[in-house]
Amino acid sequence: MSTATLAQALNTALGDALREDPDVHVLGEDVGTLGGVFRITDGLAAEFGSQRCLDTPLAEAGILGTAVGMAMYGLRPVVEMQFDAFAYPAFEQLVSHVAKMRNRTAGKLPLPITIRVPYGGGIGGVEHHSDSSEAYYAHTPGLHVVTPATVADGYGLLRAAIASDDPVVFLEPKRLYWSKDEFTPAPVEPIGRAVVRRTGSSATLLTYGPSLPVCLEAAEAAKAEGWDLTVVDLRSLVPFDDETVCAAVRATGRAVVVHEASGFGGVGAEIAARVTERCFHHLAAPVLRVTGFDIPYPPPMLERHHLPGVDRILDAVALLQWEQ
Amino acid sequence: MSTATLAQALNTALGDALREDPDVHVLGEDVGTLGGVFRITDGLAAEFGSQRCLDTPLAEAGILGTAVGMAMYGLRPVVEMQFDAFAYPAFEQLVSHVAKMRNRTAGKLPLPITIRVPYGGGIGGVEHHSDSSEAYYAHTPGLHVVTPATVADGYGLLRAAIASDDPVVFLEPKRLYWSKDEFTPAPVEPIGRAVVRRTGSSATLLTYGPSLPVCLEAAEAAKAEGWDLTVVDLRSLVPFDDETVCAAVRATGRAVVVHEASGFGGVGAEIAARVTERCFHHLAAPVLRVTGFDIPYPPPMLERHHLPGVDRILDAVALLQWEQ
Amino acid sequence: MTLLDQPAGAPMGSVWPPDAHGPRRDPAPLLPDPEPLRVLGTQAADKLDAELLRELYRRLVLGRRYNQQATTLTKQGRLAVYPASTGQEACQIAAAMALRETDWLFPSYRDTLAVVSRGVRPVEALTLLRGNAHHGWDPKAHRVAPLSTPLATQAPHAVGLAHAARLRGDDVVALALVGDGGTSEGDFHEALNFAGVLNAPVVFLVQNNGYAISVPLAKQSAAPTLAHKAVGYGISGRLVDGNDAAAMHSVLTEAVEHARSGRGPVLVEAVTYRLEAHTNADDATRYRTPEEVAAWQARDPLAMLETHLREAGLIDDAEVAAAAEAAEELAGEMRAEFHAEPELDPLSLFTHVYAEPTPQLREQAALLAAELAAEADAR
Amino acid sequence: MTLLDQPAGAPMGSVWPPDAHGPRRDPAPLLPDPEPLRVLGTQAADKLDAELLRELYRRLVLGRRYNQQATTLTKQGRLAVYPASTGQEACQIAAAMALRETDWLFPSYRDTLAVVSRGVRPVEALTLLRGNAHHGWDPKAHRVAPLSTPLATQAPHAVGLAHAARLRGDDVVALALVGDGGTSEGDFHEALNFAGVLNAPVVFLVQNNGYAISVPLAKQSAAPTLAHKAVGYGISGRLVDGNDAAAMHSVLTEAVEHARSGRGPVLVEAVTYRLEAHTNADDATRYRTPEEVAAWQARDPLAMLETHLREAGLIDDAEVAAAAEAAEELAGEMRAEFHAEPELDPLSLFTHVYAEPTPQLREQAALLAAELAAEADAR
Ligand SMILES: Cc1ncc(C[n+]2csc(CCOP(=O)(O)OP(=O)(O)O)c2C)c(N)n1
Ligand SMILES: Cc1ncc(C[n+]2csc(CCOP(=O)(O)OP(=O)(O)O)c2C)c(N)n1
Ligand SMILES: [Mg+2]
Ligand SMILES: [Mg+2]
Repeated sequence: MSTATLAQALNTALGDALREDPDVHVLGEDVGTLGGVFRITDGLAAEFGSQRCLDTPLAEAGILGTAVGMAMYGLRPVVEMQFDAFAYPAFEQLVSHVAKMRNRTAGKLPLPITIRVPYGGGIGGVEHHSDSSEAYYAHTPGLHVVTPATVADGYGLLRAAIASDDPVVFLEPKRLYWSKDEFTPAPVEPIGRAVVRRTGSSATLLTYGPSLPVCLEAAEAAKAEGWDLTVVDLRSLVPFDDETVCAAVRATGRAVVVHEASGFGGVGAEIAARVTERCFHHLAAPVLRVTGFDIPYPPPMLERHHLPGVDRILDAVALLQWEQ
Repeated sequence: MSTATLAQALNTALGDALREDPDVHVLGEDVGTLGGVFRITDGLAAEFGSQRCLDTPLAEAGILGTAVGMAMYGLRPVVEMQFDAFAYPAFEQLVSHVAKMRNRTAGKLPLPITIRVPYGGGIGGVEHHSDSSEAYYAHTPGLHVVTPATVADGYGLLRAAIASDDPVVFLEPKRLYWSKDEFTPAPVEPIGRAVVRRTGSSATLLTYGPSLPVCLEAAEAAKAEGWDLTVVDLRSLVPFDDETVCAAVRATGRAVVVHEASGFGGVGAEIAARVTERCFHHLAAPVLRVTGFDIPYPPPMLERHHLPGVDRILDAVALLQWEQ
Repeated sequence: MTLLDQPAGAPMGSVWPPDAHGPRRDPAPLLPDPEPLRVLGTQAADKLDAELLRELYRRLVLGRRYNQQATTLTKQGRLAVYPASTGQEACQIAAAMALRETDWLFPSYRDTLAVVSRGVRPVEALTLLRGNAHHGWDPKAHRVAPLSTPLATQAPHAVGLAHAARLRGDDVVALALVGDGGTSEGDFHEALNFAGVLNAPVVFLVQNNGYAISVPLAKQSAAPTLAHKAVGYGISGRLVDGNDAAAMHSVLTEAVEHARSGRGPVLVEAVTYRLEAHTNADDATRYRTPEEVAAWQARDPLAMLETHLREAGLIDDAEVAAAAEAAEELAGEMRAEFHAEPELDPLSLFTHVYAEPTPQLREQAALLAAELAAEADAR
Repeated sequence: MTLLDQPAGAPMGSVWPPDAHGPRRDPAPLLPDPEPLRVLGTQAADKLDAELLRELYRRLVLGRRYNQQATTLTKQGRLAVYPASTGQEACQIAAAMALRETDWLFPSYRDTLAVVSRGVRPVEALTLLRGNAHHGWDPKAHRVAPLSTPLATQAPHAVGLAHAARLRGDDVVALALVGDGGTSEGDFHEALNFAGVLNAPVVFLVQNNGYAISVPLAKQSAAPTLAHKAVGYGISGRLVDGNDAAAMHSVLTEAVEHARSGRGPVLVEAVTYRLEAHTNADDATRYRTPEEVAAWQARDPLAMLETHLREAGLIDDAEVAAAAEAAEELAGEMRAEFHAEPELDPLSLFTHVYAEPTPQLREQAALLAAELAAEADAR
């Protein structure tokens, strides 16, 4: 048991995966000599060589397309996209090939590719460096979409993603890279389970990735208002853990979904819709959403107004029709 | 008043726009000499010249990026993407520039670009020729997203899209291209209003584009079961007409959302979520969704099992808790 | 005289510190010849192995018949759509013959003849176009990637596979087939650049058939030739007459061996022509003249080879008849296989989306299963 | 001897029917010289206008000071991040000077000096990097597009704008600035191809500074030079010493006039070097040696020009002092402007998403307005 940052846990996970499986290859822009702009691949090229941790030319479709070919030959590529918005050039390769190859070939050509995408805001990045793009991926059948919110999950989920025989879009909350916590490399469990981070009786917050700490903070603050909140960390958007989520919502009868991405057509809409479909008669109020606005991500000096904060979450909780 | 197919109405709209405004330029793959693979631009190059209706090289990012530059100089480009899945190479240009340019420049550089995308299935197309990609666009702030379901709207909405000073993703339901109806070029009204195609008292079907005829057929069939259904044609996904939609849902207290796209994270989730947020206490049952499955679009001989059909819609209506 | 026109003055010391600014490769050997390589009807033809020419002929005859039969199947509704390679058979066959058993082929939708020539059964090669499934054959067993519909997207796959094989120490060359239109896509550029940087054992064959559906090459590229794109990636560019089966076979075989030997990737432009419409759904009269088609009919790869073989006395009527007979056999097999209705299992739609269906997919499969059961009862 | 090595045999009739297979442009004039054009220290320098050289010098001094001051502002937290063009000032200044008032510039994030040299105030040119807004100046008033962060995505914009201007009959050239790394992106390829096909009046300046963040050119491209990419698009490729202000100015000015005259697009590769880290957030010692940096310090564009001017007796101490003074003035203005806190209006986030806010955005703006009001009361 030692303490590590999320960045270090991810780095450890990559190192362990490279060590245990010679088929694992890391590739991307600046992942080699530099160790990545966020240093997630720091030291890997030195330990495993510049081929196992490859500095590629600057072309995201080329990177992912090359990874597809490597996976077709039996390797397990781990691709780094440098920032969320810079994964968009690879969108066709992702949607038309990575997501569909197994299905198209009736299982003959699985593509065990992990696509690491630092995502979300809160780091004062200039435009195109703070997008929350999870909804694009979650709506694309054939992809698994996961996002860690804790140091331990950073390690566990990344190992699980790399071990998966399916393509996994692995969304790394940038602003949590430097968050510290106790951590020991845990045994890898399969992708797909949410976890209840806090159990309360008043209402349930459903969230993931960068918004988890905010929700936990909101739950603390809610005590003062007399609300005891449950907080569920989804961890995996696809597959979705209806079981855990619905149990947590039924237990309180009220729910708020929280994420950074713009609300319209966001993953929160899916969560609200499916929870309502499944828990309708347990609900005392509609499932509400606290999300980023339906605007392009703001410039650094204004981003705090866009990001779901404790107050905005509590305002939503207050609207859950307590009068009844 | 004469009869026309949706394809002809779209063709007429493009011709009228080119005639009325010298700044309107059509560009895309095969739009010139050939008149487009669906013949939507048939005859335009002959009438307006090969520059006003330009056959471009085969590169979607290049097409859209070139259109951005043309719009920056004051033209009104109308881009044709040959098929839904072949718009993906332009995703970065669309999300990072087309959707954001006006906002980024505080209104100094608006981009009045119309992006025509034939979308959806039901035409026996091979893979990558039947995607329903509306959710990707609807979740991208800065884009308007509209889709006609009738011959008249084909003309009216396309004229409105071209007249709009904002970028509009104009989704054309392929399988309705050959559907015929009476039609006279109508005066152009702004984008953003849904329309009630049929008023009933039992439950409300919320749909758009290729699924409208299916819903109207389902409404007819529902009579036999004793259900009188309202059918709302959204027409515009962004902006969304909460007013019309919520009024229609409140009036019946029950609603089913229908679309071809995969359900998970689809536009139907947003509709179900926002309708529930706004109409919760008017709802006798959760808003249900009838959508394509969460699978890659099937091969031609199996697509009928994927597409929402009358029976599947009626099965959903039957689940709207009539017992109460 | 302007500075641009005049040669650079004697530089005081190079501005090329080796470290950062990288290789100063000599462009000369990377540039293609001005004219496409032609062998038939030249002295070079005499050097060719007669049995090889006869083999090319037999395959061309088969290939032509394959294209005819597939087109007929579309008319009978047995194929949803067929993009014929009629007129491009020399390219298709050379692509298959240039590869070893262990090499990989990355075809596009138009390249099913190359796939068949590589040993895949027509009914499997044409599955995508038949419409019962997305794909037919076992890619790993045949070392043939699925037909790629999104243009040029298969090119980076070929680079990645070739790179991976070399990392494993395996002797594998990947051959990617792209059309002239496909060269305009960003993926083509990125693939060639990766290939050059990784020095991957990959060959890109561009079948320049003059059109991307209706768009002629003149509207597609202003390059001297498409093979001239190679130098921009530090790889070798080769230009060949795509209707000259002997030239195609020589150039492509050498390109593959060039890549195999570690001397780097090769971009081959084959100048050819699509004699049929883009697909059976296309109306080619909208964008090209009968005269143009006739000019290319006169350069039919099959006719050109047969003429050469007959003039050189390398083939007799018996062999011609035998080739035709083999072709009829192939056509017969195709008719038989396509007449049988394909087996369809709607529930298979959920089987291979993931290694394990998600809980959501299991729910959806159950829904469809119930519907199918109800349908069955209704009957 | 193999078929690939040997010249093509005498062809019986060309395989190039003109109609479909398009232009057979001569590649020779499109190919760059093997060595980057160098003027300073060559005979060609004597031909240069002394006043032009002094103007270049004054702007270089300003540019260098601008880079220093911007870097200082990052240390004081007045700029969120700054990608310095220190060492590339000759490229930046030439880019601005080569254009006429009516031409358009399409810069990347590293090109704010070019933007400032075009007449935009530093505080506006640096708005994106200051963080108070996404963009500062009026693009149409200055005919300078916003800084493009997604690499090479501005290249097709330049093509489209140049094409549109020509359609309108206006005399406008568009100059797109791209980095060596940016040339690997698909958008770069697609833009150059469109430019060649449309024969658009556009110039692409690639500032090859040897690195894409940490990735050296050798890992980025295997091309003989990046200028060799031009021939693949049928456009002219030019290679120039990016640290030689006189050469840069000559080559770029001629490239722009080449495009303006309708002779087609030009791709210019300027061989230069980024003397600072990628940005203030980058640690360049992780990927390059002090020796390498020192070697390029010795080729500092400012020092090279000043040496030439002094040796040629074209400048005296007074002029040097005057230039330094002007630079200090600029730096002072920058300090003053950046010390003032920028005005921020949170509700402006909703104003320009669309021409008219959607009903949804009006709801959301109201929510934020209520929060801000509550905040205000709380204070
Ligand atoms: C990314 C993408 N854009 C558009 C299309 C639609 N499309 C299919 S074939 C074709 C023309 C291709 O021409 P070419 O590359 O020359 O190949 P050919 O058909 O001549 O063999 C087009 C535009 C596609 N399949 N993929
Ligand atoms: C599409 C895209 N991918 C990745 C990035 C992240 N990124 C920013 S700068 C940079 C390196 C660019 O190198 P180069 O083009 O040589 O320009 P330079 O920084 O050297 O001026 C990278 C990878 C980006 N901005 N856009
Ligand atoms: Mg072609
Ligand atoms: Mg660089």
